[in-house]
Amino acid sequence: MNAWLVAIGSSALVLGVAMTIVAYMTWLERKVAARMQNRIGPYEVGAPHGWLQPLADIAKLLVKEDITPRAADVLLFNLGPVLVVVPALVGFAFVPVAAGVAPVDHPYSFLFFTAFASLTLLGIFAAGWSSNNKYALLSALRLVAMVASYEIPMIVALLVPALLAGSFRLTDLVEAQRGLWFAAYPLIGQASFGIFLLCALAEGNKSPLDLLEAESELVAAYNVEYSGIKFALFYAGEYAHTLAICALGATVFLGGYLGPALLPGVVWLIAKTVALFVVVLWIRWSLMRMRIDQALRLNWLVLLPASLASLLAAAWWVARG
Amino acid sequence: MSDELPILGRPAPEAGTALDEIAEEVVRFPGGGVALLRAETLFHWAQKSSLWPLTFGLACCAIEMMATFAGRFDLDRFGVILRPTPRQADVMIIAGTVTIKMAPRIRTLYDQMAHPKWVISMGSCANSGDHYRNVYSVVPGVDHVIPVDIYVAGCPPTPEALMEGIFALQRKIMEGDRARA
Amino acid sequence: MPAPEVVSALGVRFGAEAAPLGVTIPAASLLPAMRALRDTYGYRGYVTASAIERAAAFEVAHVVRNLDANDTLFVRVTAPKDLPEIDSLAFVYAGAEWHEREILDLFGIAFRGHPDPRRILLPDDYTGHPLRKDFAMDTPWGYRP
Amino acid sequence: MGVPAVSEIATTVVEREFGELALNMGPQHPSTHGVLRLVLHLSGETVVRAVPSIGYLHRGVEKLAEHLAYDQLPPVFERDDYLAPTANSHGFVIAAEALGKIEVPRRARWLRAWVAEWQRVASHLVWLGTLGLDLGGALGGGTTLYMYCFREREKILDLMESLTGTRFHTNFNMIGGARYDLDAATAARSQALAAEIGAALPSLAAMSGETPIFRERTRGVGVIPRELALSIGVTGPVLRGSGVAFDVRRAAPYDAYGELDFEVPVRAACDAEARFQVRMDEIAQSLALVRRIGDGLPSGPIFSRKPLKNPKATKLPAGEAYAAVESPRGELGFHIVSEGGPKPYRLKINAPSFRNLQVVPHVLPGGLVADVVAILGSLDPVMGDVDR
Repeated sequence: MNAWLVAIGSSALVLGVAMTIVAYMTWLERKVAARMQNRIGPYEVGAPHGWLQPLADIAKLLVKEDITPRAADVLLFNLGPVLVVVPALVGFAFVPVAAGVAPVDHPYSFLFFTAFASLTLLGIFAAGWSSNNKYALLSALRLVAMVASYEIPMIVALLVPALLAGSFRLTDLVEAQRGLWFAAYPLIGQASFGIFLLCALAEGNKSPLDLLEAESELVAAYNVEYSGIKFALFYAGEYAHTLAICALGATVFLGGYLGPALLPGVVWLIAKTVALFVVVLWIRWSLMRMRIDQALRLNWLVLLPASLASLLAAAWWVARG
Repeated sequence: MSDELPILGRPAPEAGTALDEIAEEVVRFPGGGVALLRAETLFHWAQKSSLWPLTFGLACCAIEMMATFAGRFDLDRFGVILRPTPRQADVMIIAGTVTIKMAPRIRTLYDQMAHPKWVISMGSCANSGDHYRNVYSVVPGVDHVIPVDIYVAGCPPTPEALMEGIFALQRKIMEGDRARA
Repeated sequence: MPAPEVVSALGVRFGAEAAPLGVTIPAASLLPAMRALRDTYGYRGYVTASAIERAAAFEVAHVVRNLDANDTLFVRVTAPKDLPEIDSLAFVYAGAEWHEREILDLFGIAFRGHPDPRRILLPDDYTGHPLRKDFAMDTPWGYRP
Repeated sequence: MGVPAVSEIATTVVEREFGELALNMGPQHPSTHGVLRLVLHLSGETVVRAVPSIGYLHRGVEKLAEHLAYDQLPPVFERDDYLAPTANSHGFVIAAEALGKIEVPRRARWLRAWVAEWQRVASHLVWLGTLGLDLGGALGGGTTLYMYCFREREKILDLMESLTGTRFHTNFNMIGGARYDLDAATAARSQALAAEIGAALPSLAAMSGETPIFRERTRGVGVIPRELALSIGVTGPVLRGSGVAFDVRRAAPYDAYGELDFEVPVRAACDAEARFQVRMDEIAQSLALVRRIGDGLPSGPIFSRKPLKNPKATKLPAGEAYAAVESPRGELGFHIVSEGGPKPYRLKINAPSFRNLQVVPHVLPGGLVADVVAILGSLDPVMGDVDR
């Protein structure tokens, strides 16, 4: 009986912490973007620095009218946002927060994480197709072409740390980094970390590769027809998805909860995740967008061979002992 | 202009927000009225502090609107971010001259916006057609097409005037006469 | 502005007389004259077309330019008010297409052989030609969308 | 997005025949520079046919002009091309002066050139900002470029506001001279501002032109060959980007441009990047010009006629006149036909954006949807100028 209580308790805790972090990531993004653009960003809402802004956005979206277009495929249309948010949040369950302690500790937790991370794309495709809008349709097709093909170099790049640690259990992966972070390995670590970061940009559709929701071309792409709480779910889902991938990156490359003892492990994990998230924001707010054929060419001709090469190098390194 | 022309701008059908359906049940519980009042104020505050306008520039006022969203006047401080689709927008800022070829598009976009929604008519072209009001192809004032909440005077209104218009809209939302249309 | 030798050459070949800022060409020989201007006399740049409603007839002035000699020429053609129709230059100068559609839209002067003779500035189902002198200024805008 | 007009129903029919997707980049679209509607026939991502439809901002200015007196018209024309308002009134004013043979004092001619060049810089900064928004998107790097461009432009608008009281519709030009005189303090501020923006230019260029992604998006995109450019009659930076060195300030020098020396930037590559480089060079040229005008400003009166009591007092003799000005988008000409009354009998505005936009159906097919946005950004159409 108490196993159930522990499960519900820990999942409620993880969900609560994740959602508040996700809400304040929207605030952080607007603040970082404002700083980069030499302006102030959210300020009046919640006096000192707009710290009540996420609460205002969510509360407003709660009471907005909820529109389902007549010609939309109602089931898929309403399922879309759920299919985006749930896999993104499930990802947080596998991230180890202390030595050997993770909300869900499974021998293959690493594979579960990447599997769920790619499920969100299914939700976005369902939303894009079902809202019966040409812009959404175009963005759904772009999604399949672009983001699905960026999955492969990302997973190959993630295999390098798994190979070095010799296990798929995230907790073992972090333990193996106790001596040296995987990102700090000479050539292999930097290469795979760089490839992973680029694919994270494509997956969370951030600026150089945000062809999915290219405002200037496809108006707001897959969430064109969504309003009110469904759009709030998409908005949160997108941030949760990016944050989950940053958490994965922090755990696998930057030694999740490892850090000098003066701070507990969890704080180190959150600090590294937010730091990685700010790097992604920094890239997002300074670069222009690539065209779809250039993005695909970059992926198939550059990223994939590079990630395979780093995997081979890692294998040779492990074989050499 | 002869008056017998039927007014285009019939107000949108009265569709309450999600708040209405809940309101009837909540009031029955003891203390529900007070809770509802507090909830209503909270949601009005939320609507006020996260006004998402629809990117909708027509003429010179659009350039002043862009200058207002740029770094110096920075409407992001008040939680105002631009949304490209009518579904996610709360307020429609009509910035420029409304012509008869554009009027049906404005009407459709207004109908596509989710409730509660407001309209700021920016610039004298949108308020009354300004010096183009006698021209064959100009609708003298956007209130012939859609119901307007706030009129901002000026040709083009300075960014400070537009910000004053947005503050006036925020005061109107906070006054509590439940969000119009 | 117009180069005198071109005006006289056109006068000889196509019976053009001098006119303010350019030449007036009889409607029948408009197309050959414009092709000649473009190919032999080097007026390859198209500038604009502006229509004027005179007391007797409509007058359309095509403006072309010789960029090397930096010379702008107004080529005028007249059309009777009851049957306003002129040859279209859309296949001589690609730039003439939209200008002619605008003159059709605002003046009601038709252009023979125009590839896409639709209204360009006013809504497609608008009746009346606003820039004519008989179009009253206070015509109500009562066009219902 | 809009109510299907007659032409729109036609496109949906076409859509089924060829199996393309007719995408309606409607009048309300983040990157169509105002109210231009573009019906794109796509097969996959490549554009097969593009049908632009304009007129959503047609305010009948030419009909209005026939009912207003000559001195009431400059403010009305300033609302046409609202990125460089004084260029419109400047064009109309020199056409009226040519028709009425009105002499303009030398200082007024230099002041007109001073305002024209400042507004060219402001207009090109808006172009660069919106080009950033097109290529970078509202939630991406493009917005950063847009913010920095508008920060520089705000300084120019402050200078104009301190001199004339309004930010950009300044009503600076009148028939016979200029309305405001440049006092010493504003002249000094203008010189300092020219240096300041000149210093900020390299960072703007670094943020846009030199980034590989931007170069990748604009090189070889939207190629307008020289012959097509001449035949369609494109003008301004679009024409100079296709290798034709035609600039009204050089071809038909008006006002002070006969006495000022400046280069006309030309590129022969004919693509979107060439037009980008032409406009960036033009900003530098205009800043140098403003400094030169500030230094050599002659003294003297700024208005050659009696102070205006009644706008109907100005009567121009019967006749026709055509005069053009080099606005940031190209040759902006006014053809005035007058029959001796206080009002023009007919007035034709030769708008540069109308001519530049005519290239769109010829240049878009073959590119991707992302190229449509880059090409429209490189043409820099202003819809008030197109629809008049």
